[in-house]
Amino acid sequence: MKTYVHFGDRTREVEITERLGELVVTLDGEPCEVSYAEADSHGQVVLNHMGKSYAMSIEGTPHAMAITLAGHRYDATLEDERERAANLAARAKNKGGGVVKAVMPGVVVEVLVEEGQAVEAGQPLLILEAMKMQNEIGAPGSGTVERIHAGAGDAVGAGDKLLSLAVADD
Amino acid sequence: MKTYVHFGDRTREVEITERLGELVVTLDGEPCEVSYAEADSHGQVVLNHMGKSYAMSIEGTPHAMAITLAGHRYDATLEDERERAANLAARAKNKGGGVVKAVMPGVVVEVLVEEGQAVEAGQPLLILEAMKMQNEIGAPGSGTVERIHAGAGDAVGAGDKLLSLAVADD
Amino acid sequence: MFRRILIANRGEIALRVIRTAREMDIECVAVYSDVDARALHTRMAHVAVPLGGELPSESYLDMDKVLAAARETGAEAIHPGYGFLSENATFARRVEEAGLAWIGPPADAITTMGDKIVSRRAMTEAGVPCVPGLVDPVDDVETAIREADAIGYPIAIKAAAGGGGKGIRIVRDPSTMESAFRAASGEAVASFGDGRVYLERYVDGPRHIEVQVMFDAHGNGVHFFERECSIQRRHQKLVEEAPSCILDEAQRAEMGAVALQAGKAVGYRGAGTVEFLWSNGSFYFLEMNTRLQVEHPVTEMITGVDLVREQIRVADGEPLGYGQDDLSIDGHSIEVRINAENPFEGFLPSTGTLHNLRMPGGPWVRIDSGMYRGLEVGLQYDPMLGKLIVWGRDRAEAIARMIRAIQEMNVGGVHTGLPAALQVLQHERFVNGDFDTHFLESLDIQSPPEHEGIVAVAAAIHRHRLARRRALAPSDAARDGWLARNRSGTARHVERAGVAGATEGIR
Amino acid sequence: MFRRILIANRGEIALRVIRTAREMDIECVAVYSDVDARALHTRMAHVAVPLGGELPSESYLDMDKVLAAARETGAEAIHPGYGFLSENATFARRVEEAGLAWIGPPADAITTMGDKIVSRRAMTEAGVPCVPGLVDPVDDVETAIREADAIGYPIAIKAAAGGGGKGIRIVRDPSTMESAFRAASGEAVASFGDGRVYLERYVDGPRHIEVQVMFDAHGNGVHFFERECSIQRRHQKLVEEAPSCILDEAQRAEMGAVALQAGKAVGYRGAGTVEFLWSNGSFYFLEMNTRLQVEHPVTEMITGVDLVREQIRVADGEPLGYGQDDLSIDGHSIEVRINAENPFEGFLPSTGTLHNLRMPGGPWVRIDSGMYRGLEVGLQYDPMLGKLIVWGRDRAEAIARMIRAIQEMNVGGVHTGLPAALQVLQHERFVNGDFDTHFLESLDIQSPPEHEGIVAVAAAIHRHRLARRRALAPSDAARDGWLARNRSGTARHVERAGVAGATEGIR
Repeated sequence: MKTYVHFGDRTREVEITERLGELVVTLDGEPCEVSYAEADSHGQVVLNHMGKSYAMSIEGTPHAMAITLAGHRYDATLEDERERAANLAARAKNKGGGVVKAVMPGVVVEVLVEEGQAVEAGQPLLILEAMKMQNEIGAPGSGTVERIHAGAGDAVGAGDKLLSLAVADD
Repeated sequence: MKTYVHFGDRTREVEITERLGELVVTLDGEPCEVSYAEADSHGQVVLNHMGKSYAMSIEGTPHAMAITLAGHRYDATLEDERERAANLAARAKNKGGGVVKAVMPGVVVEVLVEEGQAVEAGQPLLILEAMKMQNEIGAPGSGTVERIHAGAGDAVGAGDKLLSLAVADD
Repeated sequence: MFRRILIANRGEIALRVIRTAREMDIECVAVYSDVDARALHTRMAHVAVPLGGELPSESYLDMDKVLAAARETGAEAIHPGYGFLSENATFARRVEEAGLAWIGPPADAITTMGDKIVSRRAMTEAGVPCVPGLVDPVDDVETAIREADAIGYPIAIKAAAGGGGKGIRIVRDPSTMESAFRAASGEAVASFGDGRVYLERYVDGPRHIEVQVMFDAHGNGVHFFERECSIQRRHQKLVEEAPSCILDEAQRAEMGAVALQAGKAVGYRGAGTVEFLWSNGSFYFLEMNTRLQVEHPVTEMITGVDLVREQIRVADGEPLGYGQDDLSIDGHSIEVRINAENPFEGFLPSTGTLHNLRMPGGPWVRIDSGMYRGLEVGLQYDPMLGKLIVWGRDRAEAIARMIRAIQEMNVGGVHTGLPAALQVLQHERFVNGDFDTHFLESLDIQSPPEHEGIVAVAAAIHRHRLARRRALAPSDAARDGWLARNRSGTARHVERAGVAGATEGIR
Repeated sequence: MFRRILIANRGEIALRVIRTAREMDIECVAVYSDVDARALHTRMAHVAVPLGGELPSESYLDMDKVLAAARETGAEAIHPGYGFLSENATFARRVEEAGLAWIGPPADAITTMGDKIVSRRAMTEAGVPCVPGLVDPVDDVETAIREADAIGYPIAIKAAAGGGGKGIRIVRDPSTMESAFRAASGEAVASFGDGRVYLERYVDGPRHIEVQVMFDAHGNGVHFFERECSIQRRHQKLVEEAPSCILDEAQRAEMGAVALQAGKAVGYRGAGTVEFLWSNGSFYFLEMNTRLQVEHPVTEMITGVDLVREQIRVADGEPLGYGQDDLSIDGHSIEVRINAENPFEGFLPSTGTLHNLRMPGGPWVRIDSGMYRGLEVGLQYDPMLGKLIVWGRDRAEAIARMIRAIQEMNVGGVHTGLPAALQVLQHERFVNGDFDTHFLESLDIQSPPEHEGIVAVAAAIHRHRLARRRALAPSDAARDGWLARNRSGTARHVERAGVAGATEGIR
């Protein structure tokens, strides 16, 4: 089965097939000899490759994992072929658009855009105060502000809708 | 409900009743004002009494617990009234007698007693070699050796019967 | 000596104080908010008093509640830790009015050092070098040009109403002074509706170097040498070390003497830190922190002195009992802060529930931490969860040891700044001691791409296993969901919240 | 310097070596038995090679397997740790014959020091003081009485065939020599069917004091002062410290010089420990341990020297690069061993699965440990799971700190000797430095009864809660059962397995 592992905008393709209980792995099409052992049931794993062992901590879900290797941390998103197709379709439907949500509880200090306004990817949309700090929420992609769900002074919880973007066709 | 907490041969009586969700506790008949909080679901508890807090680690079963308090360890066995009655009856039936079992896997080096022989509490019954060390298994109480289940050279696992004692009436 | 003290703080610093107090056979009273009912400081104290509330203002910042707790429990002294009420002169006064000992400096010293302008005046009078410049705004270009010559170039033109770096103009050549002045006050009007600006010498490539001082109640004072804290980002230090590799013996002694001067000038008592900006061989007074610093352990490691013990002793009226000549530097120490933040996304705060904690150990590794499995890292409090400290015979050994320690460590459930610290420690410029307060911000934090392949394989196989296990045991699915929740996201700080280069108020 | 070394050991000492090697930028090859597939040393190494097997003889003691692993992985040197193959001269030879560097002393030195009689002869020739006495048995009473006068009273009459203290007779007065001799040889016949006995000066109230030495391959040698290891039980040390509070500067220097003499006499190279029996102001050579000791950290803490690093350096042929005068003692250090044993039942081995691990932290606390949640503590290997080490400016500070650290610690799943260590550290005689090798055995280990009441209440309430929870969630019942299994019991050691007072072969 093929799995696409994304690190930001970089993607690696890993194919795993099981032969006689043995894992046969290819990385980006190339055969990759590895042995994999779980040190516990909490994501402490040891991977052996080319005569070296790599102890890693893996946490997360089948779709988003954080892997720590020798103090370095890798945040990866994973898709299998079916999911990939679905996600591509979804992305095609509203590229970069959709709903912008609060990632932490806080208070909306200021809304920097208006409904109908065109915005660039990364352009500040509004300012959320949390942890005694002002946090700027940027646009996930370029498009048009469809609706604004929260106004200045509103207290919002994590996951609350802030505003919706419609994507400019390009 | 009354609980008998045994530390070796010392016993404390704790009575717990719940009034309006509050725990009302007496220790050896005396009222004992305490508040009890669990720091996690793994037996880390904090008990407040007379304006002091005691953080303890508790592990074990409802019948046998190990409590660690500021580096000191207390091994306690617990009974409620029903269990106590039952246990007393059982003890009366064969005081100190019963079956002596191996507490760790090893090899029987030597049996120091014979069937029918009278033994004192603590008297060496046989020698079990484990961890490259010879361990002496003593009699839990005074009585007579009823049967010997393991002979010199036998490999035994934890929990295996070593020998049975019948208790001398006294 | 006190029989019982109250610690008006939480987290690793509360533990830090409790540990020394226990060693001195002093009972500890912890106070805690509802959020901290299970926190380690609550469990390790002899007495723990709930303050209620979730926000600091409802708990650790509520003077009445804290003082009441001290009264109820018969505490004889209060240790404020850092942050919260530690630099609150009113609280210091109220503690002493309540007949308790205040394990900190006199209220007046706190007041004086707490005000930028007042402290600058006091220090200048005391002969402590400050960044050359004017306290009062200049009205017109002519004055500006005249003053600039007196101050000396490069000149920084700052908006009086400003702060946070907005509207700062750097002028390196007198010929551009006039245009720059007009532009700056123009921008000041635009930004703050107040065109007034003032002039200051611009400090190039500054390093943040601070001196630890300690005074008893009998007029004796010593310094415990310096700490280098230039590896910082937006007023947040990440890596600290002692001693600083940029100072020679002569300047070390000079800086120490100046720090003692600063303390004496305000009648200081207890532990304090005098912060300096160092640039091209000269140093300027920045501010004095009238409390224990987060980074005090690196000083302890190179001097062998328990600073909290000294704080408690002098608060109890004991004389220091030793002089400057009894103190010396042994080896080198480095501290890395473990902050719940995402270094790959501009160090945005990260929240979650801690699990899979693996702490490093072995020779000369020290851990001051409030972390425990199940700790919920929220946004109510400072994101600093703990500190990793190492000692080595020399700087190279300390760096190698810290890298090794970070590689052993794992903190599951949140992002931490550790990968950034690792990148700093492995960076040639850090190793060569060639850095300033801008260094960390200049780095693009990323994990070595050469390992992405092997990591991808591990992740894919792990996913494969998870799928298997979920098929077998649904309970695991729940667990994964739980983990997922804990890796909830982060937000982007507003640039205006900080000033690149400015180091005021750093903790 | 080596690019890659193999560590032929497991547990905390394997980690200890890996940590220093990582800091030296040397890759580590770990070897492991089936039991240790998940062990920390297996995970922390750069390469891990399975040896298979469960018993030491099938894994860590199998020279062929270890050497093969080194060959396959291209290791350039082998560090044996302690125990297992560390004092095996044959292995040392085979390692060098295989063209690898042996991070240990020359095989001949191991052989010489490994034999009681040979080493005693060598040391006597080298002018190293040994316990006065005879190596050969005495046949008759007359000779015995004559020899006894020459040796000096008190005299210990020991069975030649004996050992383990059986059939020892102490004679303090010549007049009783004759009767004692007959009784002793009589008992010897009875116990061993061999009546031969020999005479030795009986050492009263002995203290176990050892000196750490280090020699390079160029004839340079230094000692790192002494360790006091008198707190022991049946050849198992529990608490160790450095320096010893019984030695004055003069005797410290003398003992160090004698230790260097001992090493030179056998052409030593690398790290070694010369053990002495100290009694009433004089000291006698006991034996030399030709490897790193478990308790080496206390020496590291007071000297600032990483002994493993020095081992690796000299094994690579580097000169020490410093002399005796460059070394000095700074402060005081104490180590407590964390053994899986039940101090309330005669220190019987305890088995189980570790959980609820809470490690102490804070200033000057060091943890060298192979423990991790889920570790199954069986009977295959040494019961030592790890070590707790503290440093203090003086002995009192170190004691207070160790007590504090033990109080912070929790090891769930097995019994440990920590409560016994706590009782020792809080004992007036230990605090006053008034103890000998019999001290620990003289203690009745028990937890303070005054807390039994509050503990009983906690236990009862916990039971109450468990019952509640079980009613709600059956899964917990399973967990409790699991915990119960892990608290499986212990057995009583045979007295004959050890000698009270004798300290041979202690690790």
